[in-house]
Amino acid sequence: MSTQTMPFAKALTAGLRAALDADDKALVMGEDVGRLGGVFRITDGLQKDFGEHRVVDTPLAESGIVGTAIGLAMRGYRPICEIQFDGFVFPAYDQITTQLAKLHYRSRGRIQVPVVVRIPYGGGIGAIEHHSESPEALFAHTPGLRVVSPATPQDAYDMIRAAVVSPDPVIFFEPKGRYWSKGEVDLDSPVPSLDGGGPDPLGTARIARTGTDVTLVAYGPTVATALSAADALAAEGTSAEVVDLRSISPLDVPTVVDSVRRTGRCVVVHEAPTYFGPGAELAARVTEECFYSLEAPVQRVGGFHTPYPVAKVEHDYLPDVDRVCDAVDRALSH
Amino acid sequence: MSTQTMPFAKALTAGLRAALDADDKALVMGEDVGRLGGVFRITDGLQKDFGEHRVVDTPLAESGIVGTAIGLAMRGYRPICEIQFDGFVFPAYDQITTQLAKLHYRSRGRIQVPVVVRIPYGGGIGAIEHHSESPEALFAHTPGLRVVSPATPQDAYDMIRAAVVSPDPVIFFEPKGRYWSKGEVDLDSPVPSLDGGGPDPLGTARIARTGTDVTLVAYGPTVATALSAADALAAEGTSAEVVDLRSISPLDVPTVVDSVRRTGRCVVVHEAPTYFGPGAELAARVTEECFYSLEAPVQRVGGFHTPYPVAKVEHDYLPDVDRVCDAVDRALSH
Amino acid sequence: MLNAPEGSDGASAEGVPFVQLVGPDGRRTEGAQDAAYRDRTAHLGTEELRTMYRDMVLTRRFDDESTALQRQGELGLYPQGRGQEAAQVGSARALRPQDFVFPSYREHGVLQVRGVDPVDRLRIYRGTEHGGWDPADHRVHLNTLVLGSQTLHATGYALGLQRDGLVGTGDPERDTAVVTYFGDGASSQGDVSEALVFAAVNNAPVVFFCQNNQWAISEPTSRQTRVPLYKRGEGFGIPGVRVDGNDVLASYAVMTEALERAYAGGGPTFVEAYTYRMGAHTTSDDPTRYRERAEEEEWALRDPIDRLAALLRAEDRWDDDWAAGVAADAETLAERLRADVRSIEDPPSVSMFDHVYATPQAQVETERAWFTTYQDETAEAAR
Amino acid sequence: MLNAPEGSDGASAEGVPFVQLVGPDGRRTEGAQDAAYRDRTAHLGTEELRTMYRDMVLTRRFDDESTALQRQGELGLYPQGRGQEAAQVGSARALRPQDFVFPSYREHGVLQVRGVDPVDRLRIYRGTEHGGWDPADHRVHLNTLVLGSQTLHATGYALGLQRDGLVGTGDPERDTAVVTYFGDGASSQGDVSEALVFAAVNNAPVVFFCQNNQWAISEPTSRQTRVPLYKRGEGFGIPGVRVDGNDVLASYAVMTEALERAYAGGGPTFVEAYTYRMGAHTTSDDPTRYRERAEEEEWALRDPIDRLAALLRAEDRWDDDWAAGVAADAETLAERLRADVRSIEDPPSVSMFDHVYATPQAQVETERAWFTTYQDETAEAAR
Ligand SMILES: Cc1ncc(C[n+]2csc(CCOP(=O)(O)OP(=O)(O)O)c2C)c(N)n1
Ligand SMILES: Cc1ncc(C[n+]2csc(CCOP(=O)(O)OP(=O)(O)O)c2C)c(N)n1
Ligand SMILES: [Mg+2]
Ligand SMILES: [Mg+2]
Repeated sequence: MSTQTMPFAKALTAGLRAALDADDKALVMGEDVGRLGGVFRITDGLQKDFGEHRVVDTPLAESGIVGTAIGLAMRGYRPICEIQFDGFVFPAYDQITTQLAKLHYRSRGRIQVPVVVRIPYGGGIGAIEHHSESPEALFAHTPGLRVVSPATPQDAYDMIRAAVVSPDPVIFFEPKGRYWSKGEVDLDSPVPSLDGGGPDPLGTARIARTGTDVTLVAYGPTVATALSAADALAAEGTSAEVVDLRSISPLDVPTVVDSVRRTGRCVVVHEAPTYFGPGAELAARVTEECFYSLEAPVQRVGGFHTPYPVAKVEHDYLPDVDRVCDAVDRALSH
Repeated sequence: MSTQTMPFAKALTAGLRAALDADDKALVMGEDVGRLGGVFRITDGLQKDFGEHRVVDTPLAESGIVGTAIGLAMRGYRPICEIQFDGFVFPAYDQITTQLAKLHYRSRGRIQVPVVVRIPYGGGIGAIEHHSESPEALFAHTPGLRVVSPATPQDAYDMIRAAVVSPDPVIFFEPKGRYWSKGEVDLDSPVPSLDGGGPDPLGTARIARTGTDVTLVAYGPTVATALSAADALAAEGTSAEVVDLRSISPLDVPTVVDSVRRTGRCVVVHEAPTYFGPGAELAARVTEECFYSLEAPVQRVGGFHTPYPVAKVEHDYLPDVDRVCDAVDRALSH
Repeated sequence: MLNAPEGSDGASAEGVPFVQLVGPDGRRTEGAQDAAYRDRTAHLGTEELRTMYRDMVLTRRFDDESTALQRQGELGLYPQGRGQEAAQVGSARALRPQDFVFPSYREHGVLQVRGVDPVDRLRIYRGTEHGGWDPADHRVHLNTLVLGSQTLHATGYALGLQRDGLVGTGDPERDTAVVTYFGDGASSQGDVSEALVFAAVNNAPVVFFCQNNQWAISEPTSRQTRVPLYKRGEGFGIPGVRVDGNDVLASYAVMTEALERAYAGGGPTFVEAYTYRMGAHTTSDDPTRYRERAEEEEWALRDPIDRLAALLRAEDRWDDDWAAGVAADAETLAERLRADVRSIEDPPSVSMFDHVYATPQAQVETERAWFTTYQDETAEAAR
Repeated sequence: MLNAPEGSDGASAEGVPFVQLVGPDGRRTEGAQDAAYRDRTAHLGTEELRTMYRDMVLTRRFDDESTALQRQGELGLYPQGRGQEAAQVGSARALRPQDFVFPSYREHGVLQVRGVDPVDRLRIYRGTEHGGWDPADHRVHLNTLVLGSQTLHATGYALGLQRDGLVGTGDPERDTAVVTYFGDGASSQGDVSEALVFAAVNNAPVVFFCQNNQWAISEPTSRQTRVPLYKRGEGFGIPGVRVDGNDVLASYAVMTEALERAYAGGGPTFVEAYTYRMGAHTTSDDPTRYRERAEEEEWALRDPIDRLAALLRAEDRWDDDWAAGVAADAETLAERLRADVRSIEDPPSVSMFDHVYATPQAQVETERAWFTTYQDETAEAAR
């Protein structure tokens, strides 16, 4: 077993490399993904090793990137598109929403469009406008897309490979604030099987920490926040379970519900604005299925109903340990 | 008082006419809005009366329509853009999300972009793909936009005028399936005041029918469905209150909460897919604020997690009286 | 060369030249400027010309019958192609079997030539499918309704062909190209320009076939461009040509040139087929609200089918028995449509949950299960 | 005319002509082809040339000081404009006060000429504002970071000018134009093409000023286009011109021509300023990963400030006292930046709720109230 400690970013690179190795129809495309290796260096070295036809610097046009990826997919390729930053996915929103998400349905299964759209997302990196957003809810509402976000280097490595072999389009949100955080990665872990037999490899949540008093639900960048909060809460005598969703569409409802039925309380944590955000769907669903076991309404900790603010105040916009603990207090005081 | 009975569509036309009359900076722009009067004839006769510079047939490019409208707004105009059908707003999604919604914030209030984007939406008209969708949640999650949908001819007339005078961008969803339904319209009703003193004219819900056993929350096309359901429920001895939200962003939470505290039960009805849909935010919010008065979890009746299906099955996709009553039964049986 | 009818397109009515091989009177043109295109049709004998004629007649019959079916309530909507048969049939007849087509929604003539089943073509308008056929069968993608989107898919597909080594081999069985159809209105969409960027930069084997039928619903082409559309590609590095889209031979010839370029690795071409939408935009449209009868009448004189018939007659390639056979085929097509469209069954409602994903997906399965139970209970209750 | 440095732009390196009035050696060119442009600069005397020189020197000093401030941790990021001063200053000096500018994000020279306060220009990079100044003050819109979006805003604004009767009056105090700046990379965005469509069809008074600085981060211009970018507008009906963007006089001259056309109601112009990004894309970028030192060195010989200095010297317009004054002004600017940028205060967190809407909005007010209480309680608890 070749387990190594590596940063999240390098685990993604390794996953992409493995995907390109495993299937010569897989290709990486986007702005600056070639020689530069992407502005975050996630595709570092790939063009050198796989060539310009497998790792493609495209014109600067996101609709064109996703639109041509769809055509390539129809021709049997497996394009992995990189969107440079969260805020720049919107020019591609039409192609993603009206074409990518719908072609399998429109064709009654005759056309598969196994396109992966990688989006570095989330804040906390002191960036300028459009570089810190969390638009995942805007994709999860659209049927036909799978929307996922890994939180650990191992999941980064596993999930990117699963996304590439998925016959369905996957919107792959990468918590850019976690790119430099390290973890163990087993590079020999098998590519998740998509035969439909076992659990959905892209749609299964993970219990990141067990607990008994409250369930913290998080994904991507906020899993670390939830885990830190759980530490803080433990110090105060509260035992928090942390669920790492991994998938936002679909939600692994059974895992969450099972946890909440045990703890009786639920706090959802994400960076996206709370209003009409992922926590709303979770709260609605959890309440529906745990109505008689819930001791308090599901609490949501997320971004505010403001555009992502300037860097100097983002620490107060983003959910942090204090705000999670505050929400837990609210849940406990009910 | 000049109250007239007229179809919803004509009330909109009258509202647009009044807006153009009241402010010569207001202008209508979009595809086929001129001589043709739009494919739904909402702008019928306006170009003839106000001229080609006030009612403008644009090139066929939605990003261009909204993008140039932003520029016109910066120059002091009040553009009212027509998107031909719900499914064709996506090419404009980037301009709406990254520019229109954010310019006021970006400029710290120095730039106002009073653009109205009119979108005929919703299903039930036997149309082909892209012509029956309900994408309102995809706008409500974006801070900076107001998102509204009238359900009656009077509200169509009042709200379109309020939208045009609003200094904030308004995404104006028109329930196209209701275009031909008639109602009384007082053409002398005052343009709602936006001085910030009274209730928010674009953000205030309306009790469409009072009741005591359950609150049905609806907006746009489903208000009529909810009212019919209330009739059917009344026949069975259940008294349903119907709240017509009118505004999706912001939600008039106090009105909904006040109703649910009285009835103890809540069913939300919309055509948009339920998953990550408007009902999720409502359910989360209502549960939070009515935790101890809710007798049952908030029930959601909406579209499914499928692309809008083919016309021949849309009757089973769309919420109808039976499904609303079924949800009420579920709520009552808790 | 023929000037475009006056007033139909302000920007380009005044003497913009186009490739024309057969005049409205059915006589072959003789201008030296089109000699190279003329050569491209030299091999087309009576049989080939008759095939094109038949394609066009069947396309129009399909059009008329579909319109009638819509009027009878059998279809929800239908977008007529009348007037554009030559542009569509001529260009499609130039394709090789292995070429791939990305249509918009009015390409009935292209679908006819490619062999897409006529009943399948109407499923979308009957409201029983969003697609209707298997794109692999005839190498014709489904209709794309979000205007311009398909031009990027076509370009991407062409990039795939390049990667597959199917460009510039010199082998006519292998070299493959893509053609995408779109309208004058769609040309304004950002996606079309982005497709030109991607295609040009990569020298992709794709033909951008723009049917300028003078109207985008109620908007004349002058609302989309102030210079003739065939120039659109130039600033991207893509050569352009305007062809008389009501001349099936010219459409064929121009397309063979564009395809040759693509096959050989010479990259994309932008073709503007200058033609006319003789009917309404769709069966829901009322063109009297925005255009003059006189314009329609002027263009009626350029009817592409009449023109080819005149050519066949003028060159003694016409034969009444053969023509009667074509008419009979058209009648058979119409009968088939009348019978089979009516008998397309409504899909079961539960099928709306099929194919949202290629793999099982929890949310869909939860809702499908709920719906199935709900439907059963409702049926039970109704009993 | 000068050929572009070889290898810097595969598509256009080979002898594509551009307007050039001053060669890299600082001598005026004499070719007849540029005579009309030469005339446009004939009135520029020593004072005007010195003003431009000063603009460019101050712009570069702003650039260097901002880069230093970023290195010192005072700014989060900074995109250098080094090398593009002539294109920016020359074009901006051609503007009338009433004209309106829609920049991208690298237009430090334009902002300098328009008088936008240098400290205000850095608020965005310090992370205290998304904007920084009042667009009405100097008629310069805020930076737009979503590439290409601003070209549509500029076009819309120009449509507003038309409606306001500020085009074609012949009155230099009234006639007004818009200029929008964008890069070679941004030219690929659908929005830019749509802006060309809207501007052309409406004959809008807008200049599309594309700074081709050879790179879009790591991608050379050849990844965006296979023909020189100045041709991009032609297929939309917009005349184009390539100018030596390292020649401040040529940039000025070409811009006056484009503006005159706009003022007179002649519609849009597409200007490609052929220049070079001498620095990194931003302070986060490492150009050694993707481009050759040799290329940078070759372009260093074309430094626009050196060129203008050489011209001033060659024509005896140079004066050491004056030059010392410029240097002192630059030093003052730098000092001001060092002091005032450091003292820009962080906004209070609660200000993030301001200006989401122009009118009170329930969701924002609810969250603001919650946040205020939460903050107070947290502060309380910490006490
Ligand atoms: C993105 C988008 N916007 C609007 C529409 C609505 N629409 C359907 S057809 C049409 C006109 C298209 O004109 P053109 O491209 O010239 O094609 P034609 O109908 O003439 O064949 C419009 C506006 C659409 N289908 N897609
Ligand atoms: C829509 C969009 N996509 C991607 C980016 C990220 N990005 C910022 S600058 C840049 C390169 C721009 O190149 P160019 O237009 O040539 O301008 P330059 O930086 O050379 O001045 C990229 C890709 C962006 N800002 N907006
Ligand atoms: Mg057309
Ligand atoms: Mg550049």
